[in-house]
Amino acid sequence: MNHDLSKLPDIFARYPREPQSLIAVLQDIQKEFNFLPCEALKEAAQHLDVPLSKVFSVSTFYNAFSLNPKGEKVIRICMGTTCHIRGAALIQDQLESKLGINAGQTTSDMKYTLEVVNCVGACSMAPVVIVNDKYYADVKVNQTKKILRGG
Amino acid sequence: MVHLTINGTRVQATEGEMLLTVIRRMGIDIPALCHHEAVEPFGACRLCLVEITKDSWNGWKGYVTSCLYPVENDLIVNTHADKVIEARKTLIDLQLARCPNSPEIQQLAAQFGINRTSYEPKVDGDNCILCGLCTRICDQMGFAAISTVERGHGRRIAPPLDQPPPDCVGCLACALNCPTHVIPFTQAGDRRTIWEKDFELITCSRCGRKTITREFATALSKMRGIPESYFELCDACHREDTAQGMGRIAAWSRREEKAS
Amino acid sequence: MTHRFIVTPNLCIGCRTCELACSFRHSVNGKPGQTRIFALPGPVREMWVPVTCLQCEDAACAKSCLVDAISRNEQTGAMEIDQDKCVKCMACVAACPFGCSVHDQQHNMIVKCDLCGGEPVCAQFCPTKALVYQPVDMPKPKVVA
Amino acid sequence: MAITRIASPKALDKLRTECQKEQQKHPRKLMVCCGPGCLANGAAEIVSEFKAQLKKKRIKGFDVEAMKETGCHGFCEQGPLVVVEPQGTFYTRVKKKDVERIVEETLRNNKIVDNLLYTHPIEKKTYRDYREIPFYKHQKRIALRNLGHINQCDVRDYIATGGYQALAKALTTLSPTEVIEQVKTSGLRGRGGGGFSTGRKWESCARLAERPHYVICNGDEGDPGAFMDRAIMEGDPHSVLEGMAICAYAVDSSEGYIYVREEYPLAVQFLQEAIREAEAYGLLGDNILGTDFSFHIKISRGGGAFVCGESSALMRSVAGEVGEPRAKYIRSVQKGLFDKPTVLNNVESFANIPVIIERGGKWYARIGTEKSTGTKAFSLVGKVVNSGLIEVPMGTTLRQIVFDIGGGIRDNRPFKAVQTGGPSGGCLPESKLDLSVDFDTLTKAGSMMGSGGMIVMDEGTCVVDVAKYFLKFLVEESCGKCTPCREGLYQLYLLAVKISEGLATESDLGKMEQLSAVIIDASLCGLGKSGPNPFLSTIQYFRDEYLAHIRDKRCPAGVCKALITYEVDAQACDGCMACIRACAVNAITGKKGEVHVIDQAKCNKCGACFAVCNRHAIKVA
Repeated sequence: MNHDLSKLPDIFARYPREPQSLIAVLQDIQKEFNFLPCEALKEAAQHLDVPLSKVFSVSTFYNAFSLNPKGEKVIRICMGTTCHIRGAALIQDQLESKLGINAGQTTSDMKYTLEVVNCVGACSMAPVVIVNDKYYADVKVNQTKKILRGG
Repeated sequence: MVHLTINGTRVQATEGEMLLTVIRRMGIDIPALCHHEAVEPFGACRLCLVEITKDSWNGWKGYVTSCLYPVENDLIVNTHADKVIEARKTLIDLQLARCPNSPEIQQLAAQFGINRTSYEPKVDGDNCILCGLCTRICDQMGFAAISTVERGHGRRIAPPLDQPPPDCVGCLACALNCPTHVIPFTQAGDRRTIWEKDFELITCSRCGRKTITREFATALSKMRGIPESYFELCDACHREDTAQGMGRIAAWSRREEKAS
Repeated sequence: MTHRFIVTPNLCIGCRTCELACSFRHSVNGKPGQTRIFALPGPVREMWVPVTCLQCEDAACAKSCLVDAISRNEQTGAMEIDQDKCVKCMACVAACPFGCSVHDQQHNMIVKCDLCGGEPVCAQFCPTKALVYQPVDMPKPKVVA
Repeated sequence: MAITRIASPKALDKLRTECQKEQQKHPRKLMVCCGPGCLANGAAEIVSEFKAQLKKKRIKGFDVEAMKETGCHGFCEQGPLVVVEPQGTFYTRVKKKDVERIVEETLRNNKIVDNLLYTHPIEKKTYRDYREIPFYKHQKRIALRNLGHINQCDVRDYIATGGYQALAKALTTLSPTEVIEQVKTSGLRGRGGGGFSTGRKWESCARLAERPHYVICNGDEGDPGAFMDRAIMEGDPHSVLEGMAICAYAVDSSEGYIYVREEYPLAVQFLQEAIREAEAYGLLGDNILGTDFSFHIKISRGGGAFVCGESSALMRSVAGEVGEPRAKYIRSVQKGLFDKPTVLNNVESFANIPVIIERGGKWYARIGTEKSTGTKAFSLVGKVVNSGLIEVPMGTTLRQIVFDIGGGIRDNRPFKAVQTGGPSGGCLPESKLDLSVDFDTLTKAGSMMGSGGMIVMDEGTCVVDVAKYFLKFLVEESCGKCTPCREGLYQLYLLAVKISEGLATESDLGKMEQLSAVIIDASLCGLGKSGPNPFLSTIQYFRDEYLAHIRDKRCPAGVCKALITYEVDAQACDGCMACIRACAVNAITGKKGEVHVIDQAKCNKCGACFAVCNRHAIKVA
C-alpha cells in the first residue's frame, strides 16, 4: 500500500525534535493515516533520533496505535465496567457474528473495523457503541443491525 | 558503611549497594533470572524476593526484590523466610507454566520440588521468560536493536517491525546472555545469522580464523575509536606478531650488548 | 602501579611452565583455566618469547568494552575483566592489538592477565628468570647468556 | 476583544469586576450542558439550535451571549440538560424540537415547560428548581464547583467567579512554605486513589535541592467507569491550571505537564485553549501576574494504557517511552520525570487547591472526616436509578450515595453490591452500605477509594463475571514486565473462567487465594499489587455465589453463559415471533400466535430473544 508520506514533515514540525516527542508524533501519524505505516515509523525514528526498536515498542504498547490499516467505519464497543454489567459483551457477540470478524479485526472489504475500548466515560448511557464519532447510547442486543446500517 | 543483618549474620555493606549484591557476596544462594551486573537492576522475575524488617517497625515485614533494594542501616533481612520460599515457588511454577519446555526452568522448578506446573501450561509458547536481559544488554551496548513489544500477557521480545533489525551488529550478546537460550543464531563459514539478519564474519588475514562481524568492528571503531586495522588479525596472530616484535627487540639488544 | 614485568626473551627456553602455572592458578571449579600467558617462538631460531598483557595505559580492551566490564585495578595496575559484567561479545578479544584478551572455551569466559592480584605465578615459576615481576624502581637484571 | 496581560494582582481584581459586570448584563442565563454524557446524547445539536432560535426570535434582554456551553452538570442520566439560571429551571432529555418551546415559553414569557422538568421516577414528584432534586440536594461541590455554571473554557467566566484569586493570594501574601502549610492543614489526600497527603508530597519535593522541579497533573483516568477528571478537565480546565500553578509556586517549579488520555479529545482541546488563554492574560507563562514567578504547562497526550496511571509509568510515558513502572524503593518525588524531583497529583486534587488557598486549610479540614477531609467526586453509575457525576463530603455513607442521591436500584430490584476503586478496588455488599466513604474505611473493607468510579450492581450482576471482567482487563493492561502480574493475573483469570464455565473445583478457590497472596507480595507496582482485589473482595463477600458456580454448576445472576439456558415461558408467550426474527442462529421455532420453542442445541445464548421480548416471556434459567 502506498501512503502519502509527504505529510510527515508537517507533523514533525509541530513538536520539538527530541525523543520526548515520540508519542505525540505517533499519535498525529495515527490520526493522519488511521494507522501507523512502517515507512512513517522509520522516518519518525530517524527524525527524532530514537532507535527504531523503541519506536516499535511504543507503537505496540499503547492502545492508541495500530500497525494495521483500519476500515472505513470504526466501530468501538465500550467495555467499561458499567457497559459490561449492562450487557456490552452480548452486543460484542452480535457485532462479531454479524461482521464475521473478532474484535480487533477489520473486514476483508475494509469497510468495518471492530474494536473494544476501555471506558469512554459515558457510563450513564451504558452500554455505549461508537461508530466513528457517533455515539449510540443504551444499546440493546437487537439494535446492532441498525448500528451497522448507520441509522 | 552500612550495617545490616542478613539471615542472622551482621554484615557491612557500602552505601548504594543493592541487597542482592551483599547476599551473593555472603555466598547465600538465591535465584535471580533477570539480573546481570552489566545492566541496571530491573526487578522483573521477582525471584530474589526477600523479607525485610527493622526493630523499629513493630513487627511489620515487607517483601522486596533484593536486586533493587538498596542496603539500609539496621535492616534485618531473611532470604529464606517461609513466605519468601512459598512466593518463589509460586513464581517458578508460573514461569514453568509459561515455558513448560525450557530445560533451565524445569531444572530450577525441580529444585523447588515442582515437576509439572500446577497452572495452565502455555501450549504454543517458546522458552522466553521475558527477563528482558537481551534488550537491556543491547541498549546498554548502545545498539538498541531489539525491544519488548506489546504488553500484558502478550508481551514479547522482537526486532523492530518483526523484520531483521537494522541496528543489530550481530555481536550475539543477546543470545549468549539469555538465561533460557531462546535466541537462535547460526554460524557457518564466514556467515553468521541472528534475528534473521545475515552478517559477514571478519576472516583473519593470516590464518583464516573467523573473528567478530564486520558490522561490529565498524561500530567499535566508530563508537570507541579503535583503529579498524586492529580487527584484521585474530588474537592468536596478534600474539604471534607480539612475540616476533619483542623477540626482534631482544635480539637487537643482545647484539648491542655483545658489541659493547 | 608498584611492580612491573621484565621479560627477557633471551632467557626463555620455551618450557611453558609459565602457561601451566597460569592455567592452574586460574582454575574454575577445579578445572584448569585458559592460560593468559603464551610462550611463543621468536623471530630467531630457538628463541622464545613469553607474551602476556602489557596492561596498556590507553587499553584497547577497555575501550572496546561497551558494557564497561574492563577496568584498572588501582592496586595492582592490572586491567581486569569483571566476569559478572562481561557479556561475552568478544569485542576485547578482537580489539587487543597484542592478542592478550582470549576466549576460554572450556569455561566460556573471556579472560586476560590479571597479575594474579599482584603476585603473578608465571614469574614465580619461571625457572630461568626470563620472566620477572619486580618493583618499578629496581634495575633490570643483567642478562647472562 | 483585545487581551491585555494582567500586570498585577490589583489588575486581576479590576478585571474580575469587569467580568462580573459583563455577566450582569444578562440577568438570566441559559446553561446547556456539554458534558460527555450530554454531548453523546446530542447536546451539540441543541447548542446550535439555540443559537439559531435566539438569533431568529430576538428575545429582549436575552441574546446568544447569555447562553453558556457548560461542563458536566452532573445528572447525565437525564441529559441532554438545559438549565435556566438563577431560577434553576431544569430541563431534562431535551431534544432539538424542544428548543423553540424553551425559547418562546421560558425565555420570552417566563413560563416553565412542564413536561421537560425532572420527575422523580418513584415519588412522581416534579421539581422546578434542580437544587431541590434529591440527586443534587445531598451533594456538596468543591472540586466540581464551576461545572455546569460557567462556559467550559472561558477564562473571563472563571475570573468572574473568583478564579485565579487564590493564585494571586499565594503569590502576594504567602510564602511557598505557607502555601504548603495550608495544604497540609487542609488534610487533602491524593484524589487519584492512593490517598497520600498532598501537602506532605509537596513538602518533600520542595525540600530537595536538585533542580529543576516538575509538576505533573495526572489526567489519565484509566479506571473504567470513572469520568470525574474528564468532566473537570473539560468543564473547568482553569481550576486545574490554577491548582498546578499554586503547586509550582510552592515547590519552586517552572515547568509542568498535564498527562491526558487521548481518548478524551475534548479535554485535550479545552486544556490547550485554556493554557493559551491563561498565558495571554499573564496567568501562566513568564512573570505571572507581574511577579517574578514563571510557570509553563505543556500537555502530554497519553497513548491509552491503564498502567500509565501508575506514577513511574506515567513519567516514562511523558518522556515518550513505554509506560513501564519502575521499582518504588526510590520514590518518584525524588527521581521523577527525567529523574528530577517531581510532584504528581491528579486532576481532582489540583482542582481543590484554589479553594483551599482562598478559604484556608482549616476551612477545608472541617469538611469530611478527621482523616479524610473535604469532599470527593464520584461517577455514580451502573444499575442505579440516577446515574451521573456527584460530589459529597467524605464520610457520607454508601447508602446515602446509592439510595438518597442515586435513588436506589433500577426497576426496584434488590441491591447487590457497589464496586469502588476500579480494577484495583473491590465490591462491597449490602452489609457494608452503612460504611463511611473515606480512604481508610474503604481499604479496611477490602475495596479502595480509587479515583472515584462507583458502580452499583443489582441481582442481575454476577460477581464471578465481574471478577473475570476485571482480571481480563488487568491481564491486557498489565505492562507485562514482572512475572507475578503478567503470569499470575493471567492464571487467576483462567481460573475465574473455569469457575464461570462450571468446570472448577473447590480446591481451585484455595489455589486462587494462595496465588493472589503471592501476586500482592511479589508484584512490582500497584497494578499487580492490587490486581487480585476484584477476586478477593468478591470471594470475601460472595463466596456462596462462587460455590453455586462450582458445586451446583449454576449462575444465580443468570450471566455466565455456560451455566444458563434461555427458555420460553409458555404462560407468557403470545407467539409474536419477535424473538424468532431476532435469533441469529435460528434456534427458535413456532408459528404466529403459538408458543415458541428454543432449541437448546442451537442456542448460542446471545440474549437477543431476551432483549426483544416485550412480554418477558424469555426466562433465564
